[in-house]
This record gives sequence, structure tokens and C-alpha cells, in this order.
Amino acid sequence: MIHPVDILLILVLLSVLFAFASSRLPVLIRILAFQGVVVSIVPFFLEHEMTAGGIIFTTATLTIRGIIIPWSFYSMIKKMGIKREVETIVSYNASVFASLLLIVAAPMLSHKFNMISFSGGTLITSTAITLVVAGMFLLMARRNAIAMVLGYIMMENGIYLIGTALSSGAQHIVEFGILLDVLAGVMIMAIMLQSIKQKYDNLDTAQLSKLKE
Amino acid sequence: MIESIILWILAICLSPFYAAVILKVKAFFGGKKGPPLLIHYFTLIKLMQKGSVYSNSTTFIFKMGPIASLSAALMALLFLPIAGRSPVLSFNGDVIFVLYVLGLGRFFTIAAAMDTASPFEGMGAAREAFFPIICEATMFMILILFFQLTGELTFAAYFTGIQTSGLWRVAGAPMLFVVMAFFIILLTENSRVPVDDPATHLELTMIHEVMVLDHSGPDFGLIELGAFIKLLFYSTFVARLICPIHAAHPFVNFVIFCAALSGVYVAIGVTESVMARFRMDRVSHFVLTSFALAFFATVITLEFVK
Amino acid sequence: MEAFFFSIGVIIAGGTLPLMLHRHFTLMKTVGVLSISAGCLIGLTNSLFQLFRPETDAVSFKYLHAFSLSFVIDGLSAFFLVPVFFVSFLAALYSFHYLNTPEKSFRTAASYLFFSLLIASMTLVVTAANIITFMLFWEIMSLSSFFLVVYDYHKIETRKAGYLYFVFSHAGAMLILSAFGLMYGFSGSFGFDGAAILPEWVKIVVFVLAFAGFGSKAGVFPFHVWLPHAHPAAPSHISAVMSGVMIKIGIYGILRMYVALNYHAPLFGEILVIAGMISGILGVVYALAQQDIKRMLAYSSIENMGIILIGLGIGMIGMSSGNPLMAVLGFAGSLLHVLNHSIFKSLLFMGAGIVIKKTGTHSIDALGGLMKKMRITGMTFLIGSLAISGLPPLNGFVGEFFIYLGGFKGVGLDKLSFVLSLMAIISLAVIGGLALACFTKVVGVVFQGEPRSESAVKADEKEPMMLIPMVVLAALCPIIGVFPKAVFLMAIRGVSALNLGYGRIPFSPFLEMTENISQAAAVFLLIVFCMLALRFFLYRQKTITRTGTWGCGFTRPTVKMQYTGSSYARSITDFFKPVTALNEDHPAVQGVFPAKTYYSSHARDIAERYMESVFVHPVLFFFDKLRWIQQGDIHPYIGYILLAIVILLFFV
Amino acid sequence: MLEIIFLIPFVAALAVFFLPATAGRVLLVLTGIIHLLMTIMVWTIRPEAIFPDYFALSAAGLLSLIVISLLFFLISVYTAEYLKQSHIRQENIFTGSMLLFLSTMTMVTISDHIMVMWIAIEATTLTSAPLIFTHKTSTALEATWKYVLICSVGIAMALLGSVLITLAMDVGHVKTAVSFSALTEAAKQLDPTWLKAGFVFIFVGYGTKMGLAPMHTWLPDAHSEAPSPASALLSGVLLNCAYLGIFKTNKIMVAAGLGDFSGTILMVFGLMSILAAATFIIKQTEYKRMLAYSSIENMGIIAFGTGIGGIGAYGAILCLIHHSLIKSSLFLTSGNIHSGYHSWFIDKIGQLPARMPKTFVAFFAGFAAIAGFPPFGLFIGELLIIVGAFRAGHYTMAAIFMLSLCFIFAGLSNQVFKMSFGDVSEDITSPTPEKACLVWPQYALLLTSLALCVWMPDILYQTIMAAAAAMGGGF
Repeated sequence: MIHPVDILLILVLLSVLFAFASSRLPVLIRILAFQGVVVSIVPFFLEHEMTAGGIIFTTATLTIRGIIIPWSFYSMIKKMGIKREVETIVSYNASVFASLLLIVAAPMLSHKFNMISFSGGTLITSTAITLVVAGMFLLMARRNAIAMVLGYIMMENGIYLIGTALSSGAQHIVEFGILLDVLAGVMIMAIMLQSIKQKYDNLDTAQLSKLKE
Repeated sequence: MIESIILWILAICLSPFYAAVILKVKAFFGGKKGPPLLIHYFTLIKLMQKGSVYSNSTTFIFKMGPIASLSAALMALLFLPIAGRSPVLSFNGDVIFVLYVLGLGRFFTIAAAMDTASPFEGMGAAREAFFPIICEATMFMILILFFQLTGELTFAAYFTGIQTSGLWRVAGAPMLFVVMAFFIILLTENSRVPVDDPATHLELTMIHEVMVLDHSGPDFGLIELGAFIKLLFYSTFVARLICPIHAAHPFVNFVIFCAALSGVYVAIGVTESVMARFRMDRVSHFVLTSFALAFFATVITLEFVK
Repeated sequence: MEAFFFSIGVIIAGGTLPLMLHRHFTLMKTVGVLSISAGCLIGLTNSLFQLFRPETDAVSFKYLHAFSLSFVIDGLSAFFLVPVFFVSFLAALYSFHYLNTPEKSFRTAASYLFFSLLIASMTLVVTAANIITFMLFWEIMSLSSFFLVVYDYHKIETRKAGYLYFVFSHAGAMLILSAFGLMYGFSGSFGFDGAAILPEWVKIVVFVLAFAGFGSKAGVFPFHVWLPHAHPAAPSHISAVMSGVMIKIGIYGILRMYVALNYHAPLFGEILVIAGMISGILGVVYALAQQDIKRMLAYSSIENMGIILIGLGIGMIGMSSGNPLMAVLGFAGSLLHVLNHSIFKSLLFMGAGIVIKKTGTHSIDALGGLMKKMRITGMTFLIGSLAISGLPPLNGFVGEFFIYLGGFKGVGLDKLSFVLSLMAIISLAVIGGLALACFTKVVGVVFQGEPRSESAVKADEKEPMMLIPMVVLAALCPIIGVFPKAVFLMAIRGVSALNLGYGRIPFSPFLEMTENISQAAAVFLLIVFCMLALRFFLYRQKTITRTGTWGCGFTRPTVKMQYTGSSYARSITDFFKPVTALNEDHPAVQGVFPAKTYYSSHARDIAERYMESVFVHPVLFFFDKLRWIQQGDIHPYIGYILLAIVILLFFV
Repeated sequence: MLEIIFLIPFVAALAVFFLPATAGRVLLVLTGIIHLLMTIMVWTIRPEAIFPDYFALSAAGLLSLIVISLLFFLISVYTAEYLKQSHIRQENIFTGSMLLFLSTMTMVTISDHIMVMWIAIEATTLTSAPLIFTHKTSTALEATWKYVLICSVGIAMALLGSVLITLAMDVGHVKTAVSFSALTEAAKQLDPTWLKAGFVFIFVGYGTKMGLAPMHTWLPDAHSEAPSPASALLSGVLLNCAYLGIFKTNKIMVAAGLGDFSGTILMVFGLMSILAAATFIIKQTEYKRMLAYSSIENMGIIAFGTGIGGIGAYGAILCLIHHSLIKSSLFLTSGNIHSGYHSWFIDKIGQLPARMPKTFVAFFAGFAAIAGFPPFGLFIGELLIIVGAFRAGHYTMAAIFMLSLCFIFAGLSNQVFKMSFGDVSEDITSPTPEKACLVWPQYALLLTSLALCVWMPDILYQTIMAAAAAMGGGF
């Protein structure tokens, strides 16, 4: 029988594929919102007993990841008239191919660390690894600043997945930390995005390479 | 001791005489009668009676030059066994002392030459500074050989009595190299042909003579005397080496020694007569030959001894 | 020991007080000089006293809880303390009139501070008994001497010199530290005495590393590159201290390591002899080729370091081949030369300092005829030159004589030792000859003849404080040369601290040698005296006329016709052509009415040339190639993080 | 009551946002003083934390705390004067961020819980970003962007590492608080594979923040673009905070018997950092970037020393303290130089002793100190690290270490010489006025370093020994 978590995780992996293939910012944001929601609800389907605090934190995460952050980016694009095209360093086709490779490689890595022996489905660790690496891939392969921030959020999603799914002993401080990080980090980044927009009239980070040797 | 001192004084007195032998030989080769054998005594007396002319450029160092070079030569002679008799002074390492005292004489000769501000004397001084460097290396090479043979570092150990023949016995044929090396040093150190031509009148090509151009009167006399003594000093080495015979009676000994010495001076004269002087830049090669000879002698002897 | 620390306290006070008094120029100098020289005198007396005491003094302070600063004054330390205090004392006196620009009052005060720190740190290095103490004061020594070198930082050469010096001293310190690190690594103790238990191969590595490190301070070829730049750049009293004593601290370091390791491998002696020969010969050849008077003296220091190293090497060979006489002769000879060189080299630097100060030029070929206007300077310089050429009856000869004797003892040994002894003797002979050529050149061109430029015409010497130290030093040269007994005993005390395992070294065989020297020197002086009398007699009631130099028929001689220093040296440097390539600059004469042209040449140091092409350029090239790492784009930066993680995960 | 020490600056920061600029400066200095006093109090009475699971005092933390406090006080004095001269828009944000920064850094030093530590370090990134962005130029923007993004990614890695360590607890069936002190005690029972993986992530994560190559890329940009007092804080204490994270994790590793693994990583990355610093120092054209690379070098040295353990770890802690003192003084001095010459380029600076004598003294003394010359403390630290490396038998690494130190020295002194003694194009030799408040903080910092090389208070020594003991420190 397929574990319900696995279904969620397959959805997450799909979202990675789509994220790699999408060339438009709004689409990317929507995919990330979807991913955030799915990742946030994973704890409900795990076999841990949910405490009240756990439920609160999970709900908060859901709200922030799934609604607040995507919405704020969305409105920022609208308000500031940001170009919707995502400038790439690695082309979309290559990105998709890379993500496929990644999805294949991640389980092998999780095998190496005997991660499957943990609670939850077989997929959970490989998905988390995929998310982290995919997030970094977006950071490395996209020139658009918002896309990079989205990559960062994807990375955090992966860490969240590991944090909540795998470790029981970590109390809520882990979730709290991740939440704070995402919220404050993204907030600061958003301010930076605005400044970049003001200075250069677009969000292409290729312009931000003056400080070098 | 007294005997040694007498011999020392005798050697000083004889040195101008022997220098005249060279002139006589050269005259013979030139088909001339040549100056008398006592010519240098006359010259010295004449010079001593004169006054002097000094250049405005000079200082006291100019006057120190003759004194230092003469004193150095006299000092060197003190350590030299003349006619196989033990020298006036002798101590372990006196060879080094003597070579360096001669260096002191050279220092002041050069300094005196530089004192005149004359371009020619400067030129001579530069050459005087250069060639003896190689000579000294050769001398030390020979010293190493002699030290290996005798285990001593004194002239007395090399040239007194039967010691010299001992050197020949142990080293054998390579000793010939040493004689040749010594002869080359002799020619170089005393500014003889083919290194230098004391008789020439072209200042540009001279070494020693050009350095003393400005000296006159008694000063010049002292320089001349010093040069004669130095020549005798080096000739004695060669003489003792080619004629290491040691007779029982000191007088016989002395006569044999004088004869050998005459032989050396004649050889110098012959060399001067049959050779032309080298171009200046070839001189260093010529002097290096002596080093090579001494080096080979040492290496061969050591192989032989082992 | 208390007296020792007291003297250092007084010296440091002499450095700090001027800083407070820098508004009153003369007062500041008086206070500084008085205090420093008083401290040095106290230290000098104390170290002489220590030298002849049978027991060693040791003291240790707790430092930063876990370590200790320990000091030991044994024979070796005391022996090196003597020249340090003595030369510093005279240099302090000399500085009183040498530093005479009231506009630079504060800088002068600062220079006294660093001067006092330099003296103090030198003495503390020499007495240091553990790694931490040694490195601490070694670095302070380098740092303070660096500040003294860049005193005239307005000149570009000075800045270059300071930079080179700084980098070399740091690299040298690193080498020393690596040697110490190895020592500590195997012995587990910071003290020097722990080093005796190291395995043999470690001892060899430690010695080689330490030799390279100390060698760079001592100016051993090819680590000497900084020296000919730094010594001329410093003010002359500092050059005197640096060349006279500071580079000897490097020699001390080598000896101290030799003592600490207590291992008599033949390799040590072989390394030292070979390094000594190369430094000695090349040092003097380059000295001969120099046109700057202080640079020439600096190269001559390299030469003398070579002689000292040859002596040490002979001593070590004697030690390893079980030839006590050779060992003692070699060590004692080179220790004597350490002392002697500190005397005449500081004398020569002081002389050069006056010449430069009065004429305003460093160039040998621009000077001339100074003997007439600067009699005392000229006389003392002459004596120093005679001494440094190793001529009897002056002190330079004494040290070399013993080294020669030691070398000849080595001729009797087998194969490699024989070859090295032979080469050592020959190279000493060649060095002697070249040194003579070199210093006749300097004396002849700078002090004799006619002035070659305007600046050399109006020179004078009026400042007594600059002349007195030189006269003292010059007087010492013949005194030691004729009566070497006392200093030889000092050297023997130093040698007995080397732990050679001979027990008490008997004095008598060596005293006989010094007696011989004294005797011969006395006879020589007697002969000279007689000749002087003879000359006086010959010149009684004679007419003496003065006129111009005979120009060999040339009627209008000018001073430009004089032989210059460069031409004097040319034939000899040509002989050593492969190592003394000349850089010539001479625009061709062109056209019908050619413009004024010039000719300039200078000999390039082979080590300096190859240091650039073999070491500096490849290193710069390598690092240049790495600069793409920071190319400005953020994307690869994130890649680096991922890369680091991925690589590290392989090792989990 | 321990927590109050980071709450006070926090409250002060909030207050500053609502106060006028001049009052903000006063409050800045005042907070500095209070913080210093409280730190001294913490050192003497060692108060207990209200949340002992989250906060606790440790030897290493205490050391960092005193360094932070002392530095902040001196820098705040400098800043008060500096702000008068430079025209910074929205000064309140600057001062407020400084105080917030102080608050978060203080929190790092006293946090014991792995996650709290992580949160605190992340918070330092966020609070310091406005400091870097102060000048609001395009380059400042770029530097801030890189800083925030790279550090966030790095810190995310550290988060992952922290999670993995809790995993190691689960696998090893350890039931304690997730705090460094508890974990160190239970280290033997933790699952080694997970622990190693956790260490790798934490190392790379905090290493990014600490400026270890090749994760150092943000550091030169951020340090050069921030105003000088902020650079001084970043280099002087922020890097220490990140190091504290690595240090404490390494402590767990050593306790778990995995010291070789973590030590090798630390040493290799330390060497890489030193080499990277050498690469960029040698041909550097801007002096503030040069100082930044020198920080990378020193972080490399510290990592190297920590990796060696034993006497090297003791040396590393000494280096940590002295580097903070010296480097912050150098950054402050660089601010003075800029105000005198209006340029960040090395070429444009020259004749310092004539034009700015006091600054010159601070600058050159700082340079000598950072190059490891006595009588400054870095000398002892580096010496111990080197002999420690030999003691531990890492000959090759020690050789590379010393060689690259020589290269760096050659590069650094070349630039410093040009700046100090070189000729300047414009011919102004008259001294530029130098305010006392802008040089005395540097002197105080350098003198502290000097004093600590001559005499060290017993309590400080005990604390350093206690910190180093975890790495097998001592002798």
C-alpha cells in the first residue's frame, strides 16, 4: 500500500521538476507556494503524535510558506512592474535534465546513510535531499534575484522536511528556528530586492558583480 | 742564531748583485756587453744621495709605501732558511705570516701609487692587486702539499738542511711541477717578463714600474732594494728545490747555494731574453697555469703517498 | 645576572627618555646617549666578568603562566655579549653628532628608542635559554632594526631595502621557528637542553633549517640578498651595529644550535665550509664591484661571515673526525674573527658615515683626496682597511691565522674532509687577496688622489663625538693584532662553552701560538721603525720639492683622468664573469654633433637575479592564476559551498 | 539572570529607533559601558541562566563575551565621533542595528542549545546586513546582497547540520537536552556517522560565516563596503561568534573520539583559507579589502590551530582574542586613513608619518601586530600553533602553513609600505587633523594586546585553559 506521505512527496518532487522548467516568475512563485503547502502538511501524516504546540507551529508554517511569502512576492512583482522572464545561466532543458538526475541520485545518497531506516516513508529523505540540492541549483543557475530567493526557500523546505520528519527529539525549537529564519531572512532579502530594483530597474544579478579581484 | 743573522745580512747585501746577473744575461743574448755586475749598488748609492720631488697630491701614505714594502721583504727574509741554515725566526705557521706580511707591503705599494692621482699608476695598482691573488692561491696549494709531506708549517721545515731532499724523496717527479709553479710565481710576483717588462718605456703596459713612477731619490732606492730582496726571497725557494744538496761544511753549503741561486737568476734572464711579454688579459691565464701545476702536483703526490 | 638586567634597564631608559624630551633636541640626545652608553658600559664590564667566571648564571621568570622566560649566561653568551655592548656603546657616542637635524627631532627620539630596543633584544637573544624567549627577542630584534633601517624613508632605495629586510627576516624567523618546532615536537620541552635527545635524522633536519634561518640573518649566500640593501640604507651608526654585531647573532644562533643538538655529524661542518666559501668569495667579489661605499662594506660583511663560517666548519669537521686541536683552532679562530670583525667593520662603517655626511655622496667614484681634509677619518679608515684585509700586525690576521692552522690540520684527514680543508684554505687565500684589492680600491679612490667631484672638495671633520669612537676602534686593531693573548683567552672561554667534551681546554699550546704572533709582529714593527729611522737619516738636509704628479708627458692633466674605482676593479670582476654580469647603460653617440652622453654600469648580484626569476615570478604567477576564485558573480560562490559539502560528505 | 546581558542592548536598540540621532550616539556609548560592566560582573559572579536548557556560560563563550564587550565599548567611542564626521542618512538605523548586532552576538556567546545558537548566529546576519548597507551605494548593495544570500545559504547548512546532530541523538538513543554541554557529556553514545555528517554541515555552514575558504567569498566585499566601525565589529567579533559554533561542535567531536576527523577538516580548510588570503593580498589594490583578506588568513590560522588540538588549540584561542583586538583597531584606523585621503586605493595613500602621525603609529603597530611580531599577542599564538603542529606530527601542513604565512607577510608588508612611506601624487605634507577619539580606541586595543602578551590575569588564563582543555589543550 502506498503511504499517504509518499503521495505528498511525489507531488513535491513533481513541483521541483516544474520549478526547474518554468521560465516565468509568477509560475515559479505559485509552484513554490504549492510546494510550501505540501511540505508543511507532511507532519500531519507522519506517525508522531501531534501536540498542541506542534499543530500551532505546523499551521503557522503552512500560513507563512504557503500564503504569506508567495503572496508578498506576487504583489511585489505586480507593484514594481518587474519583468516576468527568469534569466538563466543554465538553460531550462538542461535544468530539467539536471533535476531528473538529482531525483535519481538522491535515493542513492540516502541509501549510503541508511536513512530509510527512519520513520516515515522511504521517499522522505531522498525528497529532502532533492529539495536542498535543487534549491541550491536554483541559486546557482538563475540570474533573476527573486528566483534565487525562491531557490533559498526551496532549500529551507528541504531542511524543514528533514527537521520535522526525521527528528523527534528536536522539540519545537527547530520548527521555530526555521520559521524565524525563513520569515526574517526572506524579509531582509525582499528589502534587498526592492533596493536592487530601485538601483538597476531590473532584478538581473549579473549586474551585481562589480566587487571582484 | 748569529750565523743566521749574518746570512740574513749577507743575503740582503747580495740581492742587488744577483739582480744584475739578469741584466748581464739579457745583454749576452742581445749581443751587448751590458752593465757591470755591480750596477745596482751604484744606482742605489746614487739614489740615496739625492733629494726627492713629491707630487702635490700625495700624503704620508706615499712615503709609507717604500718603507712598508722594504720592511715586508726584510721580514720575509728573516723566516727564510738561507743556504739550508735555520732561519732567524721560525714558528708554526710562519709561512702564513710571511705571505700576509708581503701582502701588507703590497697594500702600501698600491696605496702609494693611488696617492699620486695618476691614471697610469692607478692602472698599475689595479694589476698589482689582481695577479698576486692567484699567486697566493698557488702558494697555499704548494703549502698544502708541503704540509702533507712534512707535517709542518714553517719555511724552516721545507728548506733547512736535508729537509728539501726529503721532499723530493717522498714526492718524486711531481716536485718538478712545484718548481715550475714556483718559477711562475717568481716571475709574476717580481714583475718579470712575460708578466711585466721592467725595461719597457710604455707606461700603459707596465705593472710594478709604473706604480713607482713618482717616487724619487732615497724613497725610490728603498723600493728598489725591497724589490731585489723580494726577488731573492722567491729565487731561494727555487734554488733550494732544484739543488737540495746539503753538504756537511757550512761554507761549502753556501757556495753550492750561491751557485744554484745564480742558476735561477740566469734562468730568469734567459726567460726574459727569449720570451715576449703577454698581452695583459693573457697574464691571468699564465698565472693560473701555476695554480693548475701546483694542484696537479698535490693531487698526484697524495695519490702517490697513499 | 642582576647587573646584566640592570644594564638593560639603563639602556631601555636611554631609549624611552628621549621620547619624552623630544622638544629639546640637544638635551634629548645627551640624555639618550649618556644613558645608553652607560648601560652598555655596565653590561660590558659585567659580561667580561662573566666570561672569566667558571660557573654559568641562569635565571628564569614565569611568563603567561604556562611558559617561562629563561636566561643563561654561559661562556658563549658572554663572549657574544662583549662585542654587542662594546660596539653599541661606541655607536651611541657616534650618534650624538651624527644625528644632527633638529627638524627631525621626534624621529631622532624614536630612533633612540629602537636603537635601545635593538641593543637590549640582541643581548637578550644571546642569553635566551628556551625557544619562546629566543623567538620573542629575536623578533623584537628584527622589528626594531627594521625601524632603524627605514629611518630615511623618503628615499625609494631605503624603502626597498626596508621591505627586503623585513621579508627576509620574517622568512628567516619562520625557518628558525620550524627548526624549533621540530625540536619541541620531538623533545616536548621548550628549553634548548632538551634537544640533545632527538633522533639523529631530526637533528640533521633541525640543524639545516636553523642554518638557513640564522644564515639569512648572518648574510650567508644566497640568503644575503637583503643585506647589501639594508645596511647601506640605515644611518651609519646603525649600519655599524647591524654589520658589526647584529649579523653575528646569526652566527651565535648556529653555534647555539650546535651546542644544543650536541651531535657531531660531519655533514654540519661540510655545509658550513661550503656555505662559507661561497659567501666569502662571492661576497668579496661583489664588494669589489660596488660603487656605493656602504654597499661595498655590506658585501664585505658577507665575505667576513664566510670566513667565520669556514672557521666554524673547520671546527665542526675537526670535532666529527676526532681531531681536538683542529676543532679548537677552527672554533676559536672564528670566534676571534667575530670579535675582530665587529671592531673593524663598525670602524669602517663609522668612517663611511662621516664621509657620506660631509660630502653628501655615497658613490666611491665621486670622492677622492679626503685624506688631506679628514686626517683622522682617513687614518682610522686606513687602519680598518688593513685590518679587514687580514694583514699583520693587525687584528684581522689573528683570527684568520688560527682558522688557517685549523684548516691545515684538516688536510691530514681522509677524503671529503681533506678536500674541504683544502678548498677552505685556498678560498681563504683567495678571499684575502681579493679583500686586499677591494680595500686598496676604497682607500685609494676615496681617501687618496684628487677630489673627483665638487662635493668631495669641501669636506671637514670637526665633531669629536664621531671621531673618538673611531679612534678607539682603530687603536684596538693593532693592539689586538700585536697582543692577541687576552682576546684569544676570551675566545677559548667561548669555545669551552661549546660542550665539545674535551673537559678543560689547555691554554698552553695556543698561548704559544699567540706568543709567536706577538713576537713576529714586534720584530716587524721593529724593522719598520728601523726603516723609518733610516729614511729620516737619508733625508737629512736634502732638498724636497713639491710639484704636480708626473703625467707621463701629458701636460694638462685633470682630475677626471684619475683611475676610478670601477676601472680599478674591472679586470678582477671580469675574471669572475659568470657571477658578476654587468648591467651597462650607454646611449650610443650619434650624429655630427653628438649630444652629451653617459655611461653607467653596475654588477648584478646573481642571487638577487635568480631570486626574482626562479622564485618570485613563479610564485606570483601561481597566485595570479588563482585569482579567478573571486570573480564577482554570486552564483559560483554558492557553488563553492555546495562543492565543499559534497566533497566533505565523501569522507564521512 | 544571564539573559539580561543581551536584553539590555536589545531594549536600547529599540529605544534608539525612536530617539534623535545625537541621543542615539550617547546611548550607544552608554550601552557599551553598561555592557562592559555587566560582562565583568558575569565574569566575576557567573550568574545562572533562567532557561538553563538554552543558555549557559562556557569558557569559550566567556572569552568571546569579554572580547565582544571590550571591543564594542571602544568601537562605540570611535563610532560616536565617526558619526559626527560622516554624513550617514538615517543614522538611527545604523546605531540601532549596531546595538541589535551587539545583542545578537552576546546571545551567541551565552547560548548553549544547538538551535538557540543557530538562531542567534542567523540573527547576527540579519542585524548586520543594515550595517553593511549603510552607504546605500550600488557596491554596498551588492555587498549586502552577497552577504545576506551566501550567509543565509551557509547558515541553512548549519541548520541542517544541527538537525543531523539531533538525529545522531535519536539514533544513539540519547535523551538529554539538545545543548552543547549535555551533548559533550553524552558524546560517546551519539551515532558517529550522523555526528560526522552533522559536523560537516555545521562546519561548512558556520565556516561560511567565519570566512573560511572557499566559503569566504562574501567577506571581503562586506568588510570593504561597511563603514569602518561596522567592519571592525564584523571582523573583530562576528567571525568569532561563527567560530564559537564550530568550536563547540568540534568539542563534541573530540569528546566522541572523532577529533581526528574534525581536526583534519579544520586544518585543511584553515590552510585553504590562508592560501586564499595569500592569493588576494599579494596584488591587492584596496586597503580595506586587504584587511578583510587578512581576517580570512587569521580565521584560517585559528581553524588550523583548533584542528591541531593540544598546544595548538591554546594558541588558536590566543590568536582569536588577539586577532579581534588587532584587526578591529586596523579597521578603525582604515576609517581614519580614508577620512584623510578620501580614497580606498592603496596607490593613493602615502607619506602617512608626515600627514597623519598618530594614525600612522596605530596603523603600523597594527600591521606589525597582525603580522605576528612581538610584543603583540598574536606572536605567541602563532608560535604555539606552529610548534603544536610539529608536536602533532603534521610536518607537511606546518610547512605549507609557514610558507603561506611568508607569502602573506610579503604581500601585506609590500602594501603597507606603499601606504606608509610611498609618495603621494598631491604634495600635501602638512598634518591632517586627527581627533583624539578617533585614535585612542585603536591605541587602547593594541595596548590591550600588548599587555596580554606581557602579563595575563590568572582568571583569563584559567578560562583559556578550560576552553582549550576540551581540545586536549594544555601542555
